[in-house]
Amino acid sequence: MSAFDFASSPINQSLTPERKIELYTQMVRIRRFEQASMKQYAADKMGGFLHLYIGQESVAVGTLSLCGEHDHNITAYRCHAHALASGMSMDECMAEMFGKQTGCSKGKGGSMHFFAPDKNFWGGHGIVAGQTPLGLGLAYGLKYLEREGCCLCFLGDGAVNQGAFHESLNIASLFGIPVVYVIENNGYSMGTSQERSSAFNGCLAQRAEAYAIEWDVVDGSDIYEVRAKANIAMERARKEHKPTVLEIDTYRYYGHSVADANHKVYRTPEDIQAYKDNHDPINVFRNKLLEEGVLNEELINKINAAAKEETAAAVKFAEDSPAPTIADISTDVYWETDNDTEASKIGHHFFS
Amino acid sequence: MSAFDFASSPINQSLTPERKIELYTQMVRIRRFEQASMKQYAADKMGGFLHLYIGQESVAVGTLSLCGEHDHNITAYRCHAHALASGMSMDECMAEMFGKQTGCSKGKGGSMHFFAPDKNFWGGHGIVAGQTPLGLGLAYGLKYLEREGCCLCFLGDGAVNQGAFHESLNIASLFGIPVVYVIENNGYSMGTSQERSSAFNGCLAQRAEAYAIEWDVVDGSDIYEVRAKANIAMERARKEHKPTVLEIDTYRYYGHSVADANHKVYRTPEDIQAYKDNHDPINVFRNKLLEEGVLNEELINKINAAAKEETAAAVKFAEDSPAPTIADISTDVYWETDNDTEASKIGHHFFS
Amino acid sequence: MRTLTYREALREGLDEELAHDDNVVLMGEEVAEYNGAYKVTEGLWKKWGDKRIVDTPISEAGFIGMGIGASMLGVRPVMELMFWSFHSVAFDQLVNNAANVRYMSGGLCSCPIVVRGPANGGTNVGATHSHVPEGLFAAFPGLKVCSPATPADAKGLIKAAIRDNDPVYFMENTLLYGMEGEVPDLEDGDFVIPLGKAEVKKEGTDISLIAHGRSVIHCLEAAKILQEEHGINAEVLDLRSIRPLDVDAILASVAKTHRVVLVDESKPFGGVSAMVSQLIQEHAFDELDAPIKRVCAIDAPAIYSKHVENEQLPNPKRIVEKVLTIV
Amino acid sequence: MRTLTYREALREGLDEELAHDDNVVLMGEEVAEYNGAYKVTEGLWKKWGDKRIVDTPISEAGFIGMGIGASMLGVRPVMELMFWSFHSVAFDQLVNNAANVRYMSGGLCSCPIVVRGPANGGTNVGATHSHVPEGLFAAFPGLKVCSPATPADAKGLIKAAIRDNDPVYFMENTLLYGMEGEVPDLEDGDFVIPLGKAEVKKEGTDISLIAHGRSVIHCLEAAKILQEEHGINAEVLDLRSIRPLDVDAILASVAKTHRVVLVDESKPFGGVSAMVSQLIQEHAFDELDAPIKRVCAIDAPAIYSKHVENEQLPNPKRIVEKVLTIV
Ligand SMILES: Cc1ncc(C[n+]2csc(CCOP(=O)(O)OP(=O)(O)O)c2C)c(N)n1
Ligand SMILES: Cc1ncc(C[n+]2csc(CCOP(=O)(O)OP(=O)(O)O)c2C)c(N)n1
Ligand SMILES: [Mg+2]
Ligand SMILES: [Mg+2]
Repeated sequence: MSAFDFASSPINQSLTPERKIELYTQMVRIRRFEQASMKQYAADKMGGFLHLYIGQESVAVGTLSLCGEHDHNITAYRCHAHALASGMSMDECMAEMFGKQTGCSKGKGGSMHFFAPDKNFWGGHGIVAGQTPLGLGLAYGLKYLEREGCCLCFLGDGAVNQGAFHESLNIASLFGIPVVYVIENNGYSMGTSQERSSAFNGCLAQRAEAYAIEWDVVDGSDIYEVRAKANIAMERARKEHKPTVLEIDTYRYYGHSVADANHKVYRTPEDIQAYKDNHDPINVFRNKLLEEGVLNEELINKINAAAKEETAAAVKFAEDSPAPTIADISTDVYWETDNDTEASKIGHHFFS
Repeated sequence: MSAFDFASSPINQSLTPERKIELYTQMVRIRRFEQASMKQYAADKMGGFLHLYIGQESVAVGTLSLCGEHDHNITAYRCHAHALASGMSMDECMAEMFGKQTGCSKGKGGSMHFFAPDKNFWGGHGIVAGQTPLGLGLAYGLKYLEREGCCLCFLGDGAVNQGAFHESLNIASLFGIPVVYVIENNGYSMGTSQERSSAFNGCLAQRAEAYAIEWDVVDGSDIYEVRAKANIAMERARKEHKPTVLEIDTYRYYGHSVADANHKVYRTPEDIQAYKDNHDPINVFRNKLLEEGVLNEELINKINAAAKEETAAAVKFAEDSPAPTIADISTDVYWETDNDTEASKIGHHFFS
Repeated sequence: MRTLTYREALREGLDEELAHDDNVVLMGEEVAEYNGAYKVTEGLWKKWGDKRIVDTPISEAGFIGMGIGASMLGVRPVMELMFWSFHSVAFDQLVNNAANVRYMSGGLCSCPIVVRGPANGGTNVGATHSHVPEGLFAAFPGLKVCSPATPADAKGLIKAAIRDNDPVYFMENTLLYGMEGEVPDLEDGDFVIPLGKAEVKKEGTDISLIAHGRSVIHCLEAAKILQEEHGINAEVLDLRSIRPLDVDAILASVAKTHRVVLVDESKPFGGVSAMVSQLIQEHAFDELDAPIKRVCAIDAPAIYSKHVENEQLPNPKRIVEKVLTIV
Repeated sequence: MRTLTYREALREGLDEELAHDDNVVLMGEEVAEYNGAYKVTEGLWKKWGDKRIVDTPISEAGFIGMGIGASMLGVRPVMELMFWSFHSVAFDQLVNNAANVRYMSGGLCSCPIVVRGPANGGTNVGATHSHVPEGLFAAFPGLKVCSPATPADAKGLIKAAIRDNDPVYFMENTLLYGMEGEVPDLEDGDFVIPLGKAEVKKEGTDISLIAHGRSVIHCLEAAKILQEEHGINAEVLDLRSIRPLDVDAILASVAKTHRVVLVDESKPFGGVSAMVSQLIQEHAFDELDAPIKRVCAIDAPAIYSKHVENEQLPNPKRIVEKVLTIV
């Protein structure tokens, strides 16, 4: 628990009770969505990987709750929460995992590749840290196009050891780019603990320091703290065109992906339970809101029930949606051919 | 000039007058060799690039003077000094630049790719920072093979912004690898000043800190300081299997390569002259040795004359050596085919 | 002979080479304590310990480059890429340092490294995780590439790869790891299959199906259908090794059948099959009774949806259809 | 018509597109204050200033990825790789993010980026600096690749590349930068050459020499020798664009001459020429009177020595010799 009460920071003080309930509801929706996904995965409704975010909800919801119309975000393969918190519907997300035409990416991307550029959400990326230069570029674009806004770029604690991230940090600082890198430190990259994957002094965010970038460490179980510290970073980006690296400590309850059979080997079930009992971000926030009198049991049950209903509807939507056809394999490769432009008619774009 | 007199550090105290003269001689030889190269390049005796080290001699000579039989080194394309200081002959180096069969790499590598594994010198590498994981690997190999020694891995101030270097730093610290990274900071990467290429706080070496790696900054014009500080790092590597990042401030007098027509544009001729006048590593050391009574004018002239003679002989050797044949193009691709092994006789290794 | 899975056979090969040479070290993400993302290295860390089986951070350029450097000094690293698809972040180390260091040093350095891992589509993991880069790497002189289709080949070739003194890029297949097949008994001695030797996996007279990796399995299924339903006797030639390449075996098969379908999981622009096609038409021009045809992936990034991914890839049905266009 | 160098023509094309669209931004190492390592961008920084012409650190993965991200938002970055050879350190951004982001997002993102720079051997800079990756990148669906051989093509194609809404990898040649050629006058209007259109650079009847980039120049020289010394009337087809590829023009030339030599600076395993060979033999099997032959680089990493590097590469002599084997 943080010594300082971040509920009192202005950005949290400014929250109406309705908005607080909204944040709580978001986290619950995300969790229910993922619990349903897990079930559907087990029922063989999806292929590939399923990386669950359960336990980390306050990070995506807290940071993205601060985004205005000019703020953008991008993340790695553990992207369901960012998608939903960016305003995507459960239907299009679930259908994507089912590999259906109605999925947000028409069944072409899957669980790791949700996208909604119209909601300023740029994916969903499978190569560890591959999104970090893209986030830099989105923020560079905002500055270039003279729009006031910033880009939140999420990455894992294991991802900090990819070179592309460091190249991005240097450029972000040198060029004055309004990007906020959020390291979601859940302690593990697959089965490897932070200690076994990263050399560090105190924390990972400190890697920012030698690039003259501001950094901070955040207790991710408290959504108020997440919002308070992210707000400072985002304002710095928007107003001063300066990047920040935030390291948000959090935890995932399940395996690296649902296929990770080892996740109770490299961590003990007791560790996981202890985290759930004491630091679960949904419980922590619920208790605060109960204390604050914003929530009550009835409301909590209603929110829960609504989320479950929405999730069930999404599963049905996904189930009932049509699968892509063989012809669909060949679209969305080139903008020019998709748009049937003059250019697309010259020369062979495709081979066999 | 450093406040502290590094001549008095034990590693320098232990130098005999003969050894000091040797170090001085090395620097003079390297400079004469490169001056001759420049002339031969202008006379169209070589192809490609020619990156001169003139002005930086104390770095290679100072650090490599500390190497014992188990210490290895590797560098980038600005590699002539490291090659000569590792004990390679002027003949094989000059012939390499002439693209001749007698070159150290048989005319296959050129100016950027001198190699002498038998002298623990592993090149000569053209891709910026591409050698930094290799240096890590050589040092890893030393530890794996249980040899006491370390690897010096040189890179430029511009090279610190390649991701591979950061990946290497993390692994070096995490695995306890006896590698010493030496950033030869000559202030520029091609025409870009350090300020325009790197975001930093104080210095570049500080990037080591967040990886829990020791670092230091060195005045490169004083070979005593180079030796004193490099010795600490190398002992740390050898004895404790711990990496270090050293940033050695230095200067190059000529362009990035001889083809760099702009080098008096991005730096003023006055700047260059001021450096030559006050910080030239050969002059600085010569003056110290004169003061110490180790050198005298006669000896200086003799050393100079010998270096020039050796250089001239190398040019003649290179000139007189045979060029590779067309058949030579196809050797040194595979160890197995070069050694005509059983394996090399199975299947086609080459195509046309 | 025993029956092992492809995974077990690989593991046995690795284990034997760890025993055979103290300088062999296995490295990669999750290969040690986690037992490997796909369990190829299961049990090896427990058996061989921290020195020989090494977990790395997610820094492919860093650790593969480290392996290359160590190999120059005499260590024999066997590096796992969790997916071969992650070659993209280590490309410079893979195609410049490993491939060129011998050449640029005039033969003074050598680089006895193996990089291995799964390289395939078909597991619904999307475009970035489904690259099949055999042709990509075989294009670089200095590199060797192989791609076994059966448990026995997996074992025999991994052992040859580790003993080879040049960089060998060893491409496995997640969809084959569980496949069973006969593998020679240990009593029968050291089982090594040389690089550069193709194998006729099924004799035939009417058409040559030439492939490598999982496509060989598809070809065998297609050959069965062709025989049973169309009376066509197809020969199936498994390249096994892409570079060195057994050009003689390819030409011999063509000389026998005079018709060829190449099957290649690669995208159709380029790939191993374009090169094999070029070799056949150049060196067996007069033997060909019909144009060489190919079955490749449908030309788009790998689709995620499990409802259609198998249709994007070569499969027995597509192979049979293609054969029927030229016989 | 005026005479411009290839370098000047490129620069004029860049300059026009900077004027044509405020979202066009040029980026790369030394492109601004230094005026470009090969002076392609000379004067543009002075004219357009810091916002439009941007020097970057030596961080190809970082800045190319940045360009890709910015392009998704509507910026139109034209990124210089000082050498295309440095693609190796940015490979993931180039082949995963740029090539796949449209597909993986089901068409929601697009990536109108141009990456340009010299991609050639022949300048004695050794193996790591002499890659010719046209075929490498054309293999990835989602990418476009072109490679102009003349000043006019350089100007016309760079303008088309910048206006294209897909990622275009534009491969120039250091040895052509100084070459002069006619370029349409400014008064004659906007000069854009569409991607995907090959050009017959010399009509002929006896054999088709098919090439791109500097190899086209070699083919023209070879054609002259063939005519003068051997009475052979060769046609020279310049592909110009590799993907999209003008397959119709290739087949039309083959239908006319019935004999083909493909010239490709690439290493022989794969390359553009292996693909063109495959296309010809598949679609013009009955037109061929002789096997398709290729002239590629001699199969080894690029040698440094200026005494032999030109022999390693395709050159008019090697082309003539190859032609004589099949006519
Ligand atoms: C370049 C690359 N290497 C390896 C992988 C395989 N991989 C996917 S996720 C992962 C672990 C990442 O851990 P972390 O960054 O901490 O993120 P988390 O999964 O904890 O959210 C690995 C090794 C990959 N996708 N890309
Ligand atoms: C990956 C890569 N990008 C770009 C280049 C071109 N290049 C060669 S040297 C150089 C400047 C390097 O500067 P620095 O690291 O400071 O070393 P210095 O030349 O000063 O010794 C550049 C941009 C390259 N060789 N490799
Ligand atoms: Mg993690
Ligand atoms: Mg420098």
